[in-house]
Amino acid sequence: MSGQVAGDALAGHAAGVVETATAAERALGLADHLPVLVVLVPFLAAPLVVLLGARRLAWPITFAAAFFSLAAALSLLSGVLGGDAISYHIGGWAPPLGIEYRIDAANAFVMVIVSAIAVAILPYARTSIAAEIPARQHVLFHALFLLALAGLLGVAATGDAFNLFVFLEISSLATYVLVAMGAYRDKRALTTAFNYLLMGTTGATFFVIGIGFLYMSTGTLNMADLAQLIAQQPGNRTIHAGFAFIIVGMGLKVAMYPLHLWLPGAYTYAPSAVSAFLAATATKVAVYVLLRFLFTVFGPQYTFEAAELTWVILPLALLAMFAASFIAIFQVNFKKMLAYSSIAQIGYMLLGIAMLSQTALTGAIVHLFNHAITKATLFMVIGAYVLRAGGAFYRDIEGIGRVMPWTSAAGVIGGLSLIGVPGTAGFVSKWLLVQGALEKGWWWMALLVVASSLLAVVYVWKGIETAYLRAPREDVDRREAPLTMLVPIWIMALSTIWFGLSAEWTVGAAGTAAEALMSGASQLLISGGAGH
Amino acid sequence: MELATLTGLTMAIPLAAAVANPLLRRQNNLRDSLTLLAAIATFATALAILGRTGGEASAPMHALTVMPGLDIAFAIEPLGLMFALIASGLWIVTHIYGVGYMRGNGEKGHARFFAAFSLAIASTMGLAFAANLFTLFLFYELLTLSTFSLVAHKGTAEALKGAKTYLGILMGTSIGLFLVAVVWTYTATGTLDFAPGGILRDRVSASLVPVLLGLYAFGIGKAALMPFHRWLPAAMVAPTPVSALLHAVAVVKAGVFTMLKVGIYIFGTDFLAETGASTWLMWLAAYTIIAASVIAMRQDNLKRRLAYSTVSQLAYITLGMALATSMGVLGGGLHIATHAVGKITLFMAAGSIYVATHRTEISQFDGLGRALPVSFAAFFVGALSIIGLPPLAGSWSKWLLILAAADTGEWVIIGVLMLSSLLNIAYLLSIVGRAFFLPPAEDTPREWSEAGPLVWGPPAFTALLCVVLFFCAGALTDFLAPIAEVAP
Amino acid sequence: MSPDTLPALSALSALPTAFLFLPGALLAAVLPARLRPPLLVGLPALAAWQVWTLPEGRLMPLALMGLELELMRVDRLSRIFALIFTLIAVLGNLYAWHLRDRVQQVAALVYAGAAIGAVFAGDLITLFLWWEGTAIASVFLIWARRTEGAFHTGMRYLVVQVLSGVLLLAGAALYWRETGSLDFTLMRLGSPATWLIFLAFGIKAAFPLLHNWLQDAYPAATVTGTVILSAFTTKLAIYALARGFAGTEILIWIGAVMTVFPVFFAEVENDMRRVLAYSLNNQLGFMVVGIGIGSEMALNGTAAHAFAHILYKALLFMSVGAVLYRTGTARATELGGLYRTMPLTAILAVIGAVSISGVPLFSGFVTKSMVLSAASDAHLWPVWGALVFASAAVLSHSGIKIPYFIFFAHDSGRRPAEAPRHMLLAMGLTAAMCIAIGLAPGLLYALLPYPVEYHPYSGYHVVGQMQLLLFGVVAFALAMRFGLHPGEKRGTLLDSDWLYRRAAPAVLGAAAALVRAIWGAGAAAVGALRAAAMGFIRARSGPEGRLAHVWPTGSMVEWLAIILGVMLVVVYLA
Amino acid sequence: MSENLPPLARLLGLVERHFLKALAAGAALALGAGFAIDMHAKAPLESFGGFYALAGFVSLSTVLIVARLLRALLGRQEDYYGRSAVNAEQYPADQLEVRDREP
Repeated sequence: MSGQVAGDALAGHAAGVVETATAAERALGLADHLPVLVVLVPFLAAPLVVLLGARRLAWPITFAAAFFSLAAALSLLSGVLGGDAISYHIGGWAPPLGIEYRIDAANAFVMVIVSAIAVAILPYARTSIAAEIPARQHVLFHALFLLALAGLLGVAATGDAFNLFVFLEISSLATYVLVAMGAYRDKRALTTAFNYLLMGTTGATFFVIGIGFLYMSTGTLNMADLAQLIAQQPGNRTIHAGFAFIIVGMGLKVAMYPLHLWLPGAYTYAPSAVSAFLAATATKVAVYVLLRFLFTVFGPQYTFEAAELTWVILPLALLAMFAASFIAIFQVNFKKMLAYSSIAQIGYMLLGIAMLSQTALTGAIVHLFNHAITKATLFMVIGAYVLRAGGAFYRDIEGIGRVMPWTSAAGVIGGLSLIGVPGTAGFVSKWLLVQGALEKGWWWMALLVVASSLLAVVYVWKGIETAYLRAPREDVDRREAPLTMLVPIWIMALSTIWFGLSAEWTVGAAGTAAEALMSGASQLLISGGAGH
Repeated sequence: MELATLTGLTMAIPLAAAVANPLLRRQNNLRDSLTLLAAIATFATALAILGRTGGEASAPMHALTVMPGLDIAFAIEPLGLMFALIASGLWIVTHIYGVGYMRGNGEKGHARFFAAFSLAIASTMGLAFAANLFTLFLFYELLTLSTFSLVAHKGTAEALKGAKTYLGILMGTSIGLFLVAVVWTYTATGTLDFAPGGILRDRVSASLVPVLLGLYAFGIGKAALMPFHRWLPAAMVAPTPVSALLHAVAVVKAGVFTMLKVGIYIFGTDFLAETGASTWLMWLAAYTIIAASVIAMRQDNLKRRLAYSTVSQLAYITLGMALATSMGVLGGGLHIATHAVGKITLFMAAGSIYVATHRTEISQFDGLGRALPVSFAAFFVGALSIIGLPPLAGSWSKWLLILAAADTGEWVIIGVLMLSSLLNIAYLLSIVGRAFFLPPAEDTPREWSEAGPLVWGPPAFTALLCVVLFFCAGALTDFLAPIAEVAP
Repeated sequence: MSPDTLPALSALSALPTAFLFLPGALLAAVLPARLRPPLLVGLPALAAWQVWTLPEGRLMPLALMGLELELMRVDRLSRIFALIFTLIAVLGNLYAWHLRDRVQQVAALVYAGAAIGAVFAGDLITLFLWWEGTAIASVFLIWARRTEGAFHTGMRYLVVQVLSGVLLLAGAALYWRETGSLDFTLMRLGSPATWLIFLAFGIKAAFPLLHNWLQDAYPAATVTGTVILSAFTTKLAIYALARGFAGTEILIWIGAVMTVFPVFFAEVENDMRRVLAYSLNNQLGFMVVGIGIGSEMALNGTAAHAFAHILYKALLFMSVGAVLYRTGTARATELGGLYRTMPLTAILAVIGAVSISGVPLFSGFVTKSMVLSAASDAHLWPVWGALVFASAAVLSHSGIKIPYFIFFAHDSGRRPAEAPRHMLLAMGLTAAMCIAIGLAPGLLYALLPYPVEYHPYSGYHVVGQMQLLLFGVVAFALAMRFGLHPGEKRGTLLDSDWLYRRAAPAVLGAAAALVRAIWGAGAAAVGALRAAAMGFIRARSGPEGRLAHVWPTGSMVEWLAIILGVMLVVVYLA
Repeated sequence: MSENLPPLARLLGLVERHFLKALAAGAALALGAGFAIDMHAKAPLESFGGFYALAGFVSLSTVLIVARLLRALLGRQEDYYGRSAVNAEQYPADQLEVRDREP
């Protein structure tokens, strides 16, 4: 694509794009291929695990692959934190013909989250699945886990809309099976997985229809190009329709209220490790995609001024924040409570998006991260409870705080972060959201945000009350969780505190990402155009 | 040692005690002695800070940047230093008492109890030395959480209910209102640092200042301003040492301390006075003073009565801030100290009575004075101090508040302060009168006596402090004077 | 004996008099019972000696809380009050020699010390400190009776006393802000500050309608406690008024009313100690009038009358106390004819009675007449008339009723033993002083604040007073003869305490019930609302609620369609 | 008198019996003296020699009459303020030394 559209005023941004593709003639080091390796390594590790077929090897390979992804993602993130973007052309084919991987602060950040959660959960999963999934399925589990991971990373990394859909489906399909693996403990996992499959596929279909509309109108699938071309056709009805389909399709993946119905069941009946992983990553990546389309592809101007999307997303966000919280309050199953809480928390992210300001968007992105580690902590804690108490219903875990003090303490930290108590990660994002609301002068919104936090106090309290203030049940296995679970749990718990006390990095990265997103298509336009 | 190190130590030492307690679950004596040592060390460290600075305000000591603009930082200033000294000093007394109480009463979970207690002290220290509103808010919440388990300590249904109210109101107000106020302040000014004279001048439109103040006043639930006062009586299900130190000193004083800090360093008293933004708060505080006293009169449970008395007395300090004069702020500051020694005496005496007799209702106290002379004498002295009678410390803070009301020409407030004294008499001294001068009930065994020196000693000591503080109040006011003479 | 001759005692003068009493009280708190009575008598005697020898001036400045306090302002006015306070402390404690109640003994010392401290206070803050001290210390003398009734009375008493204290404090604060000075000196009514202070004094001085704490509390105290109580609190207020509000005209009228209205109550009251309390109130009226007139003569009269009054009123309380001590009651209806077995007490009571009635040769005559003369000198005829009326009326209850109905009148059949020796001794000494003052008024006049040019024993004065008294007795005798006298009857007399014992609680109770009803209704409404809201939320969000259902996939698709539709509409319209 | 009374009491008994006679004599004397000497009147009515006698008689009569009215108006039962109010209760005997004279 050409740079002729790029005005002089925008020329300054071009300098920020690190050119890798155009330097094809240079000998490319491993580091230069990181944008693709970060996805490719887990993707290729999956068949490797299946082919080797050895249960002993499955976990090390999976862990190594995830660890590599994390390292790569961190390296990429450090490269783009300054506001630069990395453009990588698969096979040297330049877009729009070739597939471009574009790494900027937003998706590098998401990749870090996803891979970091994977790394943290895997040691935990080793013990957890041993108790929940029959041994013969372990290899399969790891392979699927890798596929899901690779899919999620791919979704984040790619700059091509259709490629994004492909990765989305890879991860989704893997996820459906992972959820179904919960059937060994609870048969309901099967129907849930089936429901999830149907709904997820419907969403994906909507999404792909939307992309089709866009392709019809623009003839390109590269997101940067899409952005540029869409900007040139403000009145195109086809694009409007595509926009609607994409938002609704992605809204389902995000579990945007009331398109959340697949989520509670899936989180509840999946194996604990899967719940933790899904809760922390899947919806977050979906939110990222939403962000990407709303801000980059369509551009904030189009999205919010032309399409008035604020007034669609905002009510839904508020609905999620309150309705889901209320539902969470009445749950009697710990996992389900957390699942509904997730829906409510996604409401916060949507809210940050809908408010359309630098601060609020930073808040939304930080919340992506903070909520990921918070929910991961909590689901891992539940996993440990399930291991010892045999269930996640409140009646199963009464008084468990005295039996499993360390696990429960980590759970309390997670709960506090969910509420948004200062000193925990959850506080930082809530702070930014409230600040964003007040900056806009939407004081009522600030009050609604904190009011919703108070609902979190209620459902967290119910958990704490159950775990600490009731007499322990007699038939509970009176032991602390094994160290292999406890250590990951505490790594996550401590990281919620760490990122609550030292949020410069997260807020900085999210701020950069938000800035990039808010500046909208323009930057992509240049980088995309400058690719040749 | 560096000032920053000393400041850090005031938090680190109790924190270490909090960690050590569960580790030494079985070694009762070692654990309790170590905690006592920690209490003494914390107090000594606070004293060292006093010696180093003489109470002069220090530059902020930066500890951690949470995110750009939000720092965890500490600074020394007179009000905070005084608060830290009171809390840590009384911790020593309360710990000794707490050991006696918990053992004498056969309570369970000593290690957990003292760990949470130490944690609460650590939070209080952090709160006292906070250099900005964010740090303060952080430790404010930490204090809520660390004391929560103490409220629920007994684990009975009643304790659970109390703990629920406690957490619900404190968390609800702090997150629902206080946080919004803090973010609002930050959004309006770009800073949260405490600065003499306040930071809000010209940053918030005059018509919104009362609203912002309202968010603070109600958000700081620990100040127990009506109608957000119910957590305090609910918290009385906690063991008495908790009520004595935390719910008469650390937690509630953290609330009014925050209130004063916000009034002095965020709004600035001059700014409040100019805008008249605090007038409504003044009336609300006055209402709280009277209403809480009236409710206190109707309570038969001693600790509940004392709790409502605390609600009333805390409103004095809020009132001092809301009067928005130097005398008011000074009186409020002084009242933190005077009420602390007075009320801790009352609570410890109440606990002492409970340990010795297991009686909690005032109507059962007839004639107990002969069996428990020290406890009731200490109660008497503490009560006089709360009422504000000479020669006890409480009279000076009341005097300063009356001066403040005189300065602002608020005659009704003077009347309220006077009326409050009378109500205090009615509900506090009647307890002493009954105990000493009415014949004991028929089911009162003759052989009852004081529970032991660990239990009656501390209240007697703090009762003495009430007297000493009367004569040292001048020095204390001089020490606090800088907070009242803020630069415009 | 001058201070130079006794170095140890001269060191004493460096100590504020009140500070003699406080360590003494501490000592009394720990001494064994045997040693306490001597201490209680000896210490005030020592203090009396100190007061006597103190030089005039402002002796003990003290800086406290940034305030310049004056602990010892010694001048003629403060000295005479301090002197009588120490004397009565000696006598009162002698009377209480039998007492083994540590609480009362400590309280008596603290009370006396505080009252003397207040008298010597040179500034309003010091005054306030001791002012409250008297309130706190004295309540123990009531509580020490150790009955339910005394406990409640003590609470009421304490609240009123402290009310006076806080009014003083508030007044002092305002006064300081207004004038920049805390000096306790002559003030002019007019500002809120001075009115508050005036009101504070007025409560303790038992101004009309502010008076009832007196009649409420004194009959409720212990036998010996009432004697102590009767001396200090009100006379301290008289001193404070004389110091701060001499010549304030409104006091004349207040005083006049005070002399008149209590006599009617005294006449029908059954409890003899309450009769004396009303009588006390009436006597205070004379002093208040004197202060209101404010001339040197009037102030001298006030001081002298206070001095004499403390003695004869104490004597009367002592004698009634002795009867109570021996019979267990002070009700007129249960007493009578006791002269048969308590003749000494009867005679001493009569000495008190004639002293208060102003019979020539007894103390009342030489002091009360100074106030009357001052009133007539100032040509305040209505007031003078009231005072004359009151002088006659005093006779009726204190002069006749007390001795007559207790010791004479009908024979109650009681044959109690004579009062204990120490009581007789204390009463004897007091009676001797009453007579001494009556016989040699010059002794007392020499102590008065201003030079005295007054001779009570002129023929016309003696004759006039005798006419007044004798015809008063004639009227009484006739009334008794013809059954017109109200006589003795058991019962309770309503007074202004009805306002706060019955009316206020009733009104407040009604108000509280109203508030409770409103609150309850509000709470019920809020509760119902909350329940409805919770029900609503639960019905939708609860486990059974529609929102919480994991619907079949079909409905999910419905939602998808709806949202898509909305989106499309929005997008197209936009 | 049948009782064995102390001498002082017998003296007082004598006084009681002859009191009215003494009173009448004293009153007459005082009234006479009032008219005999100069009363140094300052007040308007004082110059009348029997002024004080009249004042005394009228005052006392007034007091007694008004007091009767007052009792009718304000008199209540002894336990009006409750059985345990000071008015109604007995003085606690253990603080007294209630004793009859040894015959």
